[in-house]
Amino acid sequence: METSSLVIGGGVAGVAAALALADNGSQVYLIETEPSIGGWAASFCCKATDVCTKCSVCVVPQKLQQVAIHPHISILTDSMVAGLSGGIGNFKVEVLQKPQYIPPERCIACGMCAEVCPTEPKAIRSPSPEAVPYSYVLDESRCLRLKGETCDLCRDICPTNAIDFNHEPEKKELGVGAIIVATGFEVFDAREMGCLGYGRYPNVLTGLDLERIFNREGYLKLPSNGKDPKKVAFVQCIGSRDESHGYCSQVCCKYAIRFARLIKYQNPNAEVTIFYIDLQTAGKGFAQFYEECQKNIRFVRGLPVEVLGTSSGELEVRFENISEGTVKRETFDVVALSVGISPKKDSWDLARTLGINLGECGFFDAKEPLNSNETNVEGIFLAGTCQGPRDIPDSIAHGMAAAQSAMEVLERCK
Amino acid sequence: MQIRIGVFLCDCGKSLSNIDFPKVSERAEKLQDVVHVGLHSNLCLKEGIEEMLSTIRDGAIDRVVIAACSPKLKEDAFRNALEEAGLNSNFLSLANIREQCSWAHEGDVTEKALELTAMAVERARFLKPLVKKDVPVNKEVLVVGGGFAGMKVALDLANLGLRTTLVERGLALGGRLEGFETNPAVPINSMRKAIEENRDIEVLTSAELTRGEGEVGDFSIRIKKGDEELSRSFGAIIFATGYRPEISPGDFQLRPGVNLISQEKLTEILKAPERLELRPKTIGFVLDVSDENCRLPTLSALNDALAVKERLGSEVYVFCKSLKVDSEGVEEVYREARDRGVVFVKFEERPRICSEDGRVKVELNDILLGDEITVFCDFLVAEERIMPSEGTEALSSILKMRIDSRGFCQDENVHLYPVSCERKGIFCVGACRGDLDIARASTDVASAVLSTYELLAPGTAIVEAERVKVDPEKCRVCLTCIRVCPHGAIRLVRVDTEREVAQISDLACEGCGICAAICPAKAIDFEGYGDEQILAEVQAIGESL
Amino acid sequence: MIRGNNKIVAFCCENSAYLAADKAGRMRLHYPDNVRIIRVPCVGRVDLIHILKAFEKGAAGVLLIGCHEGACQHLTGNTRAKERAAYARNLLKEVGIDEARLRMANIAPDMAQQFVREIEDMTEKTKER
Amino acid sequence: MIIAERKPLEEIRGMIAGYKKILVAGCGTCVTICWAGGEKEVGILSSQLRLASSGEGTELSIVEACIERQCEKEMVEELRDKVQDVEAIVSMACGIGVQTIADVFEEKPVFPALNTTFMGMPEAEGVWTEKCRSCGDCMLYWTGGICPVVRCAKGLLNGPCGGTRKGGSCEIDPEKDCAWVLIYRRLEKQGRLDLMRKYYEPKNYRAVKRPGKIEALKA
Repeated sequence: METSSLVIGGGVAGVAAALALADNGSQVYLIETEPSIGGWAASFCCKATDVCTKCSVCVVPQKLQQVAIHPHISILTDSMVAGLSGGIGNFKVEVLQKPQYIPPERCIACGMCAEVCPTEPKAIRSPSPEAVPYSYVLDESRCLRLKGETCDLCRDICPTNAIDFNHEPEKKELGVGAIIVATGFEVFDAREMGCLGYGRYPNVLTGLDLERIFNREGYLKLPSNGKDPKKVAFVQCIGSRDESHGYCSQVCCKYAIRFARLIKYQNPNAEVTIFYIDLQTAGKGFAQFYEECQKNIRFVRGLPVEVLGTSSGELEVRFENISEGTVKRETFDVVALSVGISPKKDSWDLARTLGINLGECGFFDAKEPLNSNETNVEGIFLAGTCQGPRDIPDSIAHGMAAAQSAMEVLERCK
Repeated sequence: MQIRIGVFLCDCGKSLSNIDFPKVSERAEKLQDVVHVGLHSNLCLKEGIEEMLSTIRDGAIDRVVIAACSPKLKEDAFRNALEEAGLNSNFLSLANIREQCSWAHEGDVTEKALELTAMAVERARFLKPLVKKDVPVNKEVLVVGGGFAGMKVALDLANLGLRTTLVERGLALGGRLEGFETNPAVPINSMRKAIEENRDIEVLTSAELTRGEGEVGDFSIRIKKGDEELSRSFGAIIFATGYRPEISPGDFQLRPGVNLISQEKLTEILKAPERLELRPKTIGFVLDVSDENCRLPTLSALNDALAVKERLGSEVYVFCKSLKVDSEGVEEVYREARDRGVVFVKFEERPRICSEDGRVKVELNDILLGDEITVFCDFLVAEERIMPSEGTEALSSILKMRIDSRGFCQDENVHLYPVSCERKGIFCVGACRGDLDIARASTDVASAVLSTYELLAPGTAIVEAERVKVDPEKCRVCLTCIRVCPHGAIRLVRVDTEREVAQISDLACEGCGICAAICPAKAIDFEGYGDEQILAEVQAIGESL
Repeated sequence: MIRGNNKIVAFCCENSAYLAADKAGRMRLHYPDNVRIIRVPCVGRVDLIHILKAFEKGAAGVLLIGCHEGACQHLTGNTRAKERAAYARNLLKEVGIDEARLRMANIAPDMAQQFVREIEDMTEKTKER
Repeated sequence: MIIAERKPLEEIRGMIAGYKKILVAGCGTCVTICWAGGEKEVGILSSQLRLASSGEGTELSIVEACIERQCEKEMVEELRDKVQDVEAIVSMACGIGVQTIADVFEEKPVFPALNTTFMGMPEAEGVWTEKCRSCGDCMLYWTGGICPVVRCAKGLLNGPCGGTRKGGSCEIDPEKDCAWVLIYRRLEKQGRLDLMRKYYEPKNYRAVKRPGKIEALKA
């Protein structure tokens, strides 16, 4: 019987689960399809004004670092589950890892390879500042050498001789007692709602764009001309609570209100409006925060139906103000679409490999509502947003809860 | 004894070109107590560490200074390496010459790199060894509150082999959920039975906590049960004290009674509808009046609305401002309710509610219609505000833990979420920490159970002994540190049978150093961040070398 | 006479500001190189004497940088530091040192830009000395 | 416990003007506990003095020390070696400590760095309030353990002045509770309200001959 465990997905929930298991003495394999762990939350931004607004983003880097140095956790990046056999207490998992041309354990992130890379854009990418592991990544599709040309510039300059073009995809078989699925979510693609102009107008942004802008730049400037925003609109429930998404994404109202507050804090003269259906303001301390926000943020019940660019570069928003029973047009200079949490498109593949069920909305199905970690397969558990929408603290809690279920299995196996 | 400091410079694969390493190396050799300066290119790799280790051994080096990348990356690996070389892992001082020097500035930064190295060297001269030691922890767990969450904690812990004492203030286990229309359904009865049969769970009903002392691994608790007062020791405490529903009369111009009923009362009616004299034609639910903590009431109102439709066949209205659908499955229930004919009426301004001809008259501006409407209901089910359980404040002051601005357990701080509180070994689960639905409460329970298990199951915990330490000779017993420690890790302890002085629990201490900064007698030393170590760094700044 | 060394001493909480500084480096956001970062486990660890000694050594400015209020892992560390900074400013005023040379700032781990701005700001303010 | 607070820096600098080498001596008992003159405060004052004099370009070297109690001659003796090297002493003790040092080291000028303010107790973190005026004629047994001499702004012995504000605060300082309201409530709790009717003679402030002196029996 195996006492080690497998966590699929290195987002917040997966990381929380891996840490909890490893701290309890289990040897954990944490596999991640991307070159670095952290998932979406690692690229999010702190939304504090002069005080913390409890977005929980700052708890992520610490957890990632703990995972990175934990003696009981092996991180396999660029990897995916290719097959499964065996059963509870004795799973055999086949893991496929993309070629590690630059193995993270050999890369010291000096960056000399990227400097000499002759392609444009570079075939070697520097890691994002919060990447764990912090190592350079080779893009197969751009690398001259991998395209068959002769170029050894990066390999020759690498001071640790880390780069090896002969790396092949690697198949690994892991024996584990329990499996935690924490593959996370996909952000709803706002292009699907063409009438709102995302992708067409530079100043129509999504919540995710805002996260990245604030994370990188620290301040919001108009993407079109770099000026301070004067009139900002947030549109809620983009990709939530509609025909094809029969659920509330749970995070958008909160992040929108926090962003609204942050923009107002940085630009006291900016006018900020939030368009909504039902505002979700439950949660520890949030009601008071919302009350504060009502003082200088306008809340309008009713969702815009159309966003059009004006000749002066502003955005005309047509919306119905339900509370007033009127249809209006108003111009804004930024429209932020509060995109929601969607199930991963490739969930089906993993579901088939592992033999677990998908629910109606496309998230993995929990066996019983009171234990949303359990799947129809014994020994395989769900953590985080792959099971349904959750914010960061709820994802961490769910990850720990999955770890607890897995721990029970491992204890029985002992 | 002479200190022998070894300085290891890493140029990160010769990539840090704005630092003149030979110059740094040459000048670092002149620093006090430095006996070796080595220039490396890959200290973070295995071979780099090997190289360093042999130098440490050959040169009889006893303090190691590494000037390289951010300590956040390799500090742990370096500490392990030190141990491998037979040195105490605390004999390490790092200078961040990559992220915070070479990469952060344009132009030549040799001077800064040198100064950062000198700061680390100065600090290294004051390092003292830290000894790891095992401290025993008590494996018994105290669970406060015998509702769903408390019962589940006890059962799950017992499953993992930890013994618990379950203290419930009421006469029996079960809490608030008993008999409620819940979705998902909670098997309270079978849980109760399982607890009765479990020999690892001791149940104390009609019992309350009266005193609590000590820290994680060793809490001493007094429990009053009837006239008896029991003294017990526990390694960890889990709060599952639930919530208190409150109908705020100010929200309605009605007196609770015939027409304005609580959800509890509705549950009773739904259980035995045949007892009703008259089938109510119309039942209304009013929600979201208080604008906060509305998840639980929304969930139960939706479930109740469906049950009313099914069992009484009445017309059902739900009056609300913003329906709180941000919990799992609520949107589905909401849709189902609408499909079954439950009418949702949304308002911006509070409905006006009064009695008329023995019925409840609800007048409000329906924002969808954009018009005033009047609905007569036979019953109006009031929104219950979710409030902290009675005695939460008293309980938290017994255990010296903070409550949040609304009076719930657990302070509002993201680092505590989901279930921790600022004191190690105390956890808060379920509705005692806010407006949590059953699914969230159940997740809470699992995370608290695992954290407790991790803490207590081994029976001992490894700590770095006396990392933060009160010098008993210098302690003036002013109690300042005890009052300011955010983690409740300091208490008075009798030394040499005579004098009481402050002592820091190695296990409960989280290493913030707040006590060391505030001690008026400078009696607290914080190894690694001690006064002399911080001041040594300050002293090295601006020294021309 | 204490020789001015024109340095800015930044006491940085290792859970937030220190990470922001690392991130600034990784993003190659170049800022003035006269800053000397001293890592502390919580900005509440910084004592008055640490601040005063930095000025005795001739520092041009001292920064205490911690987490935002309400986000301190030790709950009160940053608010204590804020009060302490205010008190220290009084002590500095007494000895004729411009109070603006000591400041408390709140920075989250991802706020590299704001970190750089703090450093630039302090450098600018202390230039005219 | 004796409560003190530090004098403004300027006053202290005025006292030591002209001296080039001084000793700053802290006391490890009462004034440490009230954050006025312990080891930490010695460091702060010394640092401030150095900063101030270097700012002016004057020379000043400081020896720092902190002993257990400055009110004991034997303990003050510990400072002798350090005192020999300095021209003047700044004492960060209460008035008693300052005088003890002055007595022991008669040849050196001693300057007080603190104002000794009252006898009191910590009310909250960093807050101390006066609780006793050492009148030498304690009447706490009649007043429910609350001293009207100190805690009534007017020092009234026979009930409130009549100016008590709504809510029970003092007419002179609305931040403070009326001592007699406190006494009433305390006695009420104890079922001893009859004591409120007791008449107190005008207080004999000469119960202790000043300066006070007590000669305990030498057992």
